[in-house]
Amino acid sequence: MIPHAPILAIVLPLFAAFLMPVVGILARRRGIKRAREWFAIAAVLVELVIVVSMLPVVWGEQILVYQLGGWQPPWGINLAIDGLNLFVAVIVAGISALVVIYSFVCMERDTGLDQYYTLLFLILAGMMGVALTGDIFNLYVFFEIMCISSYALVAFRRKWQSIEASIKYLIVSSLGTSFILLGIALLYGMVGSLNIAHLAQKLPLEPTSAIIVPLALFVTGFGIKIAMVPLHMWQPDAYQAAPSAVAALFSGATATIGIYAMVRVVYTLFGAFAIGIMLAALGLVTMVLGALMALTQRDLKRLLAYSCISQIGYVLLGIGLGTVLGVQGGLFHLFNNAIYKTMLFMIAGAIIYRVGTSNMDRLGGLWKNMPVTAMLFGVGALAISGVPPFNGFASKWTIYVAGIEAGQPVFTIIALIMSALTLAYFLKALNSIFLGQRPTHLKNVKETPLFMLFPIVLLAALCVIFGVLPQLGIDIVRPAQEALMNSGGYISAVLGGA
Amino acid sequence: MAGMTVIVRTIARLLFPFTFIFGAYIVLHGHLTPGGGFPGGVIIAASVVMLFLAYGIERAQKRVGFLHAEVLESVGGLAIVVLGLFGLLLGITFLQNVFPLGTLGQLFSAGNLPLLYLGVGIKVAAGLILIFYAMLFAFRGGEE
Amino acid sequence: MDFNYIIAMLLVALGLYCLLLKRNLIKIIIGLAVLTDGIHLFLISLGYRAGGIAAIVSGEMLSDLSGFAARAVDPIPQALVLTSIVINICIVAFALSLAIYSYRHYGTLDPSKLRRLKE
Amino acid sequence: MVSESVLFGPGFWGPVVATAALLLITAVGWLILIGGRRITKAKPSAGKIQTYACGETLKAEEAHVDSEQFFSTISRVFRPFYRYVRPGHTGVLSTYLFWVVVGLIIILAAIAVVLR
Repeated sequence: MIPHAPILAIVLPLFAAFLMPVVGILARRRGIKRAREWFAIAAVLVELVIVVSMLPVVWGEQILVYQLGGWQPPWGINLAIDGLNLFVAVIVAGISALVVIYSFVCMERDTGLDQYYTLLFLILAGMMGVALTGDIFNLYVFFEIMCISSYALVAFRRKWQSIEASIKYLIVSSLGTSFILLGIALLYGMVGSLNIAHLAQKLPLEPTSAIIVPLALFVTGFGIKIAMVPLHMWQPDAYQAAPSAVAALFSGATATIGIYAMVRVVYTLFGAFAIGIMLAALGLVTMVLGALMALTQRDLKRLLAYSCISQIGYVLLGIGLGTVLGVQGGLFHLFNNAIYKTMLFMIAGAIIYRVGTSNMDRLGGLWKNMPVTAMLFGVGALAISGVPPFNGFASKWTIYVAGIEAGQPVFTIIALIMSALTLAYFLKALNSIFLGQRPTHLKNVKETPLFMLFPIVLLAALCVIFGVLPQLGIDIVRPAQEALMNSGGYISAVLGGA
Repeated sequence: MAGMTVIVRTIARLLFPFTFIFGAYIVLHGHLTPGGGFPGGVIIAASVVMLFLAYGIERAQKRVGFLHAEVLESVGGLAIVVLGLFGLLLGITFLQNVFPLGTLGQLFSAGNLPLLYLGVGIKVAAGLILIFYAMLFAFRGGEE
Repeated sequence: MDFNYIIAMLLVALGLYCLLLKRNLIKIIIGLAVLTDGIHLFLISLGYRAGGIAAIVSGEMLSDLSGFAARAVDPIPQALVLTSIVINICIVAFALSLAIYSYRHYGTLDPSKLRRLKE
Repeated sequence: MVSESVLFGPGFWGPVVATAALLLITAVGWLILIGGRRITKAKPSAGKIQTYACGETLKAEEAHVDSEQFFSTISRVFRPFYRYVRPGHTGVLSTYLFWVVVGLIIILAAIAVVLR
């Protein structure tokens, strides 16, 4: 492990964010082209190396506790990293690295890229902070950093779509974060501590009626971020209007962070494994609504956004079941969802880059022009619908089996039907975009640029690898699942191991 | 914006040094009295914005341009992060104090805390000026 | 009497009312600010102690630290509120600039007119 | 990694075996396709490639399925959903906020019921 890796993982993106305008100005003075892009790629790769370097330690059944300023918990702020934190951090760092590489070409026609990369690194710093911190107020602050940067990124192009989506997203999400703040205030008034482990220790083991209100406030606040029904309505607008690279980052990384924060607070902090059944039911509703709404969309990015809602429903269902298999399946599905949803948004971005629209009524027959992209889209569509031999099958199957084992066969049946609907709307998208007759104005569309294709191919390869070798994915997920189910270990590691 | 009348300009010009120094005082005494980087930075930004309003944006832009504010904001942020990394390199943890502590109640005391507040003050002042500029551009920026 | 808790909850309720029922973006943003301020008041009230002193150690306090700890108000909520105020300033500033932009694009501040993305 | 079969509940699923089988079947299908083309030569003409529209000539732009009505049969199965839930997605900000508050109340009630 790199020494001081936990704090470096948060500080490095911040450093890069503040350095970015300076780099941009210097590059313009000296006339160096694309300096900030290369700088961004270098920074994000270093970040990935830092995060990955923590893997061997944490997988060796250890919990890293890093005390800021040398103060011991519960007085000082600390970073506590167990399997779940690191699992999420690795997803976030990996997806961000691919998105930065993708932005190299995807965003080249935009102006004001200094601000774009600054915001991208701020959002990365916020996500890393949420993923690694062990302090509930710190979590809130980093969550807000992430949210504010994401509002700005949605509005980045300043067209009417972006402004409308961004202001809706801002107001809804700010209401959610103020709920979280209120929840933190209630908890502080009740217990008088802000450390997650300390709070978990001091809260009653059997949940009492006093904690219902803060628990509901937290679930609602984080539920807005992951677009749980009925708090999902901002999401299609935001994903449709955001630049494709940003939408890829949101669907892959930010949604993962939302799930992590919710699970951490509900399971570790409150120890409320009992409300898992509520999360599963909400996940079921989320899944059904997302799939049915996606079925009738005209815009590819809006369809993908609803599909994102639907997939988050699967994750909630798996995690909410609360059994070992269910949590494994849910987290594995979270991992897979980050892979193929990012990939599909990147393909949508490639189509917009070459054609200029993502309205499916104006597209058609593009496989003659972009055969590789069409094939990759097919891989993504099959993976997300849970068709073997791709990774979606393994995680969805785990969730189905977990549903039956937990004594909820109805959940499994509905999830199966929704999986079929997923395939249906992706076939529609495939048919409308790549098959059929090609309108004459699309005759001269070229294949996606190679540099843009590289992250997509990498993600597609991951789809196949985790589909053919699902045991590998389960092995990756297992430390996270064990960490999530073993909140006592977390508490004693943070409070006792100092 | 063309600027305001002579009365406003004169008073703004007379008031500016006092406001600015008051803000700087709050920033520098952040470790001794209530206040600190954020309120001080807001006061400094307010003094500059007052000049903007009195003299009109064109003249103000020559003094504190958009670019200046942007660079200053980055420098403030970098100062905070670099101070933290300093603690990481020389001390034990992030933001660990590495400077002499001094005596309690003196201006030059409390290790790296005043420097930290200075960084925060610069960042906040520049950031608020940037926000002011951004809103101004939103108002006047014509058709894209 | 704990008037400050009642007033904090009233402010939250007022903010929610503004958010839900006002038909003007600027008023909605004001509602958001009022709601957050209600939460801030709530947080500050948690750390308040009647007749307490500010939690700043000055020269003469050093000799009597335990007495200081017994009399000072809880500083943590104040730190939290300061952080939250800074965050809230960012949100409100950003929301107002977005409102300016949306007025330029749509010619209205009515949120029910901002629905072109739907179609 | 060795082709380790995974036991998911009752039953057997060997991912590597299944993938190999899928690839094999794809290859066989492709061979049949190629063989079929060998035996009967395709004779494409403009009339055969055109989408049939009762004798009318369609331009390529017009021969596109409307993506909203693409699955009208499935939408008919879920008719109550499309009649009652879909119009709820109005795109109006106040509706979003209303649903956030309603969601909070629902979650509050659900947690209260579950924890009792």
